[in-house]
Amino acid sequence: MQQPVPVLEARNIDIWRGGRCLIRGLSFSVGGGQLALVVGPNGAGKTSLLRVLAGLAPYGSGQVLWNGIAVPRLAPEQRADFVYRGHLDGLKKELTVEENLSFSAALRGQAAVFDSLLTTLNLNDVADRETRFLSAGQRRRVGLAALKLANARLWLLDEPMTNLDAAGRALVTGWVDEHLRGGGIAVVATHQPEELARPGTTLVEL
Amino acid sequence: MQQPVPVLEARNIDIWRGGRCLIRGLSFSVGGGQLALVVGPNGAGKTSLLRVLAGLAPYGSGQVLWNGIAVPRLAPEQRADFVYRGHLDGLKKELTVEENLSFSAALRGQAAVFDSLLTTLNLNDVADRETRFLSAGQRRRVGLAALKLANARLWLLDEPMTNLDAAGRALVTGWVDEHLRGGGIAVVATHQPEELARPGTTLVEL
Amino acid sequence: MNSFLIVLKRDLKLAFRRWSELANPLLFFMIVTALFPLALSPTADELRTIGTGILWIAALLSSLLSLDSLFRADADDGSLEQLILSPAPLGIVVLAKVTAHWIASGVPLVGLVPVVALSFYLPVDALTVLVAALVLATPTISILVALGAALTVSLKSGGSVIGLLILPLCSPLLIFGTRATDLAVHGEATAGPLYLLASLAVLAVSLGPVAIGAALKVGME
Amino acid sequence: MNSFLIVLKRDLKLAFRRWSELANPLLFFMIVTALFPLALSPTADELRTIGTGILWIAALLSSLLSLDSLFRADADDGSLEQLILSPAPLGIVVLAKVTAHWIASGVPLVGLVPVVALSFYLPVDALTVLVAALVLATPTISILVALGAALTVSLKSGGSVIGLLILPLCSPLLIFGTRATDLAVHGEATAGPLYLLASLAVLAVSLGPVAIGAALKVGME
Amino acid sequence: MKLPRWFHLLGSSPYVYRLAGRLSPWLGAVGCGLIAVGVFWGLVIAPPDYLQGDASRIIYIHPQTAYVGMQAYVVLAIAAAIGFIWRLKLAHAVAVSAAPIGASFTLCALVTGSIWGAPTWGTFWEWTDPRIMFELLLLFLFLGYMALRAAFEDRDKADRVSAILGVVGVVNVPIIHYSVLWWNTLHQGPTIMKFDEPSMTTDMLIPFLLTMFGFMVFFYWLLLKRLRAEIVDREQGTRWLRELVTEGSQ
Ligand code: HEM
Ligand SMILES: Nc1ncnc2c1ncn2[C@@H]1O[C@H](COP(=O)(O)OP(=O)(O)OP(=O)(O)O)[C@@H](O)[C@H]1O
Ligand SMILES: Nc1ncnc2c1ncn2[C@@H]1O[C@H](COP(=O)(O)OP(=O)(O)OP(=O)(O)O)[C@@H](O)[C@H]1O
Ligand SMILES: [Mg+2]
Ligand SMILES: [Mg+2]
Repeated sequence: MQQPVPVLEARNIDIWRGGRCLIRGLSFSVGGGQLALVVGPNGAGKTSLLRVLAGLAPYGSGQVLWNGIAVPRLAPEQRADFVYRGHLDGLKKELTVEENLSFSAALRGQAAVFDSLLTTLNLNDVADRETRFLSAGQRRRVGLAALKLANARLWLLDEPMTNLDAAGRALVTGWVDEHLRGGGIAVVATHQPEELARPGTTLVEL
Repeated sequence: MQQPVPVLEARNIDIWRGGRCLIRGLSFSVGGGQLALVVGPNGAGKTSLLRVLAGLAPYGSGQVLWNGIAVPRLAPEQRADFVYRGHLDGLKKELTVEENLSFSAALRGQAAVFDSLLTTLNLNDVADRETRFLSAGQRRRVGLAALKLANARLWLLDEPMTNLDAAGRALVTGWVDEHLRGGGIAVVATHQPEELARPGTTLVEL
Repeated sequence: MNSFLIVLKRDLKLAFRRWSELANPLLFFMIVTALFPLALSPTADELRTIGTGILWIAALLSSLLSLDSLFRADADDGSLEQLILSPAPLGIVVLAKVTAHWIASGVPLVGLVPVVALSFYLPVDALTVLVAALVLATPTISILVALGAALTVSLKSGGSVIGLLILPLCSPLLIFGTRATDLAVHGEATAGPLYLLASLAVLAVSLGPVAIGAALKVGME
Repeated sequence: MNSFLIVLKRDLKLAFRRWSELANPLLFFMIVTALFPLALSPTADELRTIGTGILWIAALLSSLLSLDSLFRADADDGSLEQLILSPAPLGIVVLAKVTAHWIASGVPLVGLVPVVALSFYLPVDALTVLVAALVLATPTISILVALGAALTVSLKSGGSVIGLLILPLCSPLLIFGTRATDLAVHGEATAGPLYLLASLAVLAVSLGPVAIGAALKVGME
Repeated sequence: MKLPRWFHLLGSSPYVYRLAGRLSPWLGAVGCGLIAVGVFWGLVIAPPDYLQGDASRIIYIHPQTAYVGMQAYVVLAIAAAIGFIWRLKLAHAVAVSAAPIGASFTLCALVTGSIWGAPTWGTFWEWTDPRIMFELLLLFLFLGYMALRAAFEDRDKADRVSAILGVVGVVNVPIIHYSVLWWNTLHQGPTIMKFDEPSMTTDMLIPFLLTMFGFMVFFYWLLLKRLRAEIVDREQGTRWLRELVTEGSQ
């Protein structure tokens, strides 16, 4: 039941956190090749929204649909379409960069070929260092590598530019472009939309 | 033995991390009312440098002097001149925002009057929420409040703009201005120097 | 199945990377069992009588040690989120993690216990039963421990609640384990309690992972 | 002095905020002491003979429980950095933290032990000595525990092997403590071991904090 | 999935609240009545047991409390499962209200049991007796369920997490029931709850059954009363509740 063009759709959803309704009746939809930027002040609910879209958190009313299927009810293999990178980088401190990457790739049934990737991310000389010894930005870069390796169709990114230097930010912008050109979808929470915005971007303001 | 104009000075210091020499023979000095921006790609050694300046990490050769005294040998009360905010926000998850702030203020012998502060930081309605329930940016804002409360003369800030929305970033810029105008010193590691740079800024490139 | 192996490999690697954490339960076990003769200074047959009990309690406690850290670490660094989101079915992932925990903590224990048992003057021919009982009991303990850890993973401080939930659930294992060992020491038939332990293990391993997975999912919300 | 109170207040607040972590050692203590009769099913005077030993071991173990969490939490969320950088002298800060740890874990234990002791049929007039011995021993234990925690704080993996190596250091306390209690049970003079415990406590409290502070500073580099 | 209408009705708090309000007095009356009659019959009319003498008269309390305690856990587990699967807050409310009642019944079973044990087995307590162990475990499960709930600030989360514990724990119930058959225990086997001829004289059987059903109804009465309190607690500030309070009707 997969459509030619994938669609992520939110039909007026409410999101509650700690007994307060953060987001009420939010609706939007992004299709293949489209980018949605989630913007809003600190504490507006961007992270909460992304977690809901990823199926990590429950939502009050309404529906979140991926190709017409409610997200919480997606079959495991359908979850392979998703990749979510949040505030936490999800790396094991005691494993080296390579071990971390090959694990996350293997778990998604992807081949773990990332030498060129590490080069572009300028991580070559730390490839076999335990990630707890990495600098903040290097850790973010490893996270980005995992994102790339997943080659999923839907990217859910929470402030991907955090801790990155100019080169890193440019890289992310380039990747998003590429991903969209390849018919992928990206939902990105950011405080600097100008870095990613382009004509045809859906702006989700909270 | 305090001079009218405080000075932080690095005389060609080497910094080693994990057996590699990150920074070799670095020298610079910032005096009252001056700003030093530490810039460089991910993994260049900005955090390491700041930790050295704060006296948290040892350095190979050379000297780091605060008003002529080697930093590691500062007397406790002289350490009161310093405040360091790193990648970690140093908040207790189980304590509320107010409890965290009044503790860090009290520890530095400062009065804990922060109502207006919380208002400017737009933290009023989360003031008595445990910080583990805060959003990333709200947590950073609490860290900034602690910075302000410390009213120290030397600010060592590691990417203070992280996770902050536009308003928050503007606030930080304003605070730095104010601090410098008051004769304070600020050493800030950042990936977006344009946000803080001003004429007379010392640029420490790694 | 494949994802089972992947997660298992990763967790084992982690366990052996943090060798210290791996050695932790063993060390704890040895020290506890060592402290008793120290504190009680019992005679040989006193020791023999209380020995089995001490062995089992020490084994139980030492496998409870690693309890809090079982999912907490993954939850704190965000890799639990990634595991939940991964296409691999969560039950499998959990089973793999628990298996790893068992291999890393349970198996060495099973290897160590007979040695200590001998130092407690337990008869040699009781050892096989002791080991068998441990092999049957430890998986259940691991599952229960994991369940407790999962139920409390979202509480920033899991500790006591888990202890509260899990130790009572473990007490039958303790009782029937010691029962079997005692019977063996006195050279009587031990089938009864062993069967019981086995059935409990089957029950735990078959039902546990799904429940644990559900608990983790709710916990991460 | 002032900063001592500030840190003490904060840590106590934390301890009582996470009531579970606070209850943890107590619960552990109760459960351990409960498990023994369960596993050994001893007679009254058997229980009396092994009772003191069990009490002391349980007390020791339960105060070791909080070992890992003593500085680890502060190290992970960066507040240890802030403490080290604060104008307050580090020795004082450490002393405050350890005191808080003692108040939160040691004192309730001291309150709980006599109850359990009675359920172990210990004579009532031995209780005062038991409590006195505990009051003298627990501070030393807390200091040693803190030292272990400080030494291992830089091992990110939270492995507390070195920490557990502190346990042997605690064994003298165990020995003299049980000794005093046993003497009291048999109605003999208990001054000797008590003096020893007292002097050990003085030693630990006077030298400990500085060493711990140094360990922490090195650990955070 | 598609659910029948009554299911949705049972999902609406006001409906259930009123229904419970209407039912509970009847249940209360019937339950207490049955118990009173049964106990009177058992203690006064029925003859003492030829083996155990008057000690056996505790048979009109102990099995009932024990059985109802187990039943309470089953109710808890089923409610918790429904609440978890269909996200039905009311089901969770039922589970929550069942816990303390079940705990107290189980405690009664343990106490009366050990009281009964003193004369018949010559001991109050036998650590290695499976039935006693697992019954004790049942008590701990109830307590653990409540403790776990207490540890969460967010009620919704507390519901869903504790539900899992509740469902998992239900395996303990059949274990308790069949423990007497599976392992040789001091405890005597099924006397009533077995399908062939009950091994008990009718003049003991009748009061036994009377009290048994009495205690069951009594349990549901308590359950409804707690459920209403729980609903009020959960629905604070909702319109129907405010109207209810203002109009002051039940
Ligand atoms: C602490 C000790 C005891 C505990 C924990 C205990 C527990 C229980 C439990 C859980 C049941 C319900 C079983 C079921 O419905 O499947 C039960 C039933 C019963 N108990 Fe006990 N019991 C104890 C002691 C005794 C003693 C000492 C006697 C009498 C010698 C006794 C006689 C009975 C009888 C006659 C039943 C009804 C059996 C049936 O119809 O299934 N119990 N007990
Ligand atoms: N404990 C350590 N052991 C080994 N290498 C380390 C250790 N700590 C840091 N490093 C290395 O030192 C380099 C500098 O780290 P540092 O955190 O100072 O970089 P940074 O400039 O702050 O980078 P970022 O902009 O990403 O924050 C990195 O390459 C890192 O891998
Ligand atoms: N578990 C919780 N309990 C109570 N309140 C919560 C909880 N989680 C989040 N919140 C609140 O919900 C709001 C939204 O949080 P969220 O992290 O989604 O914001 P955000 O848009 O990501 O902010 P930022 O830009 O700082 O990342 C915040 O005000 C936060 O305090
Ligand atoms: Mg966010
Ligand atoms: Mg850095």
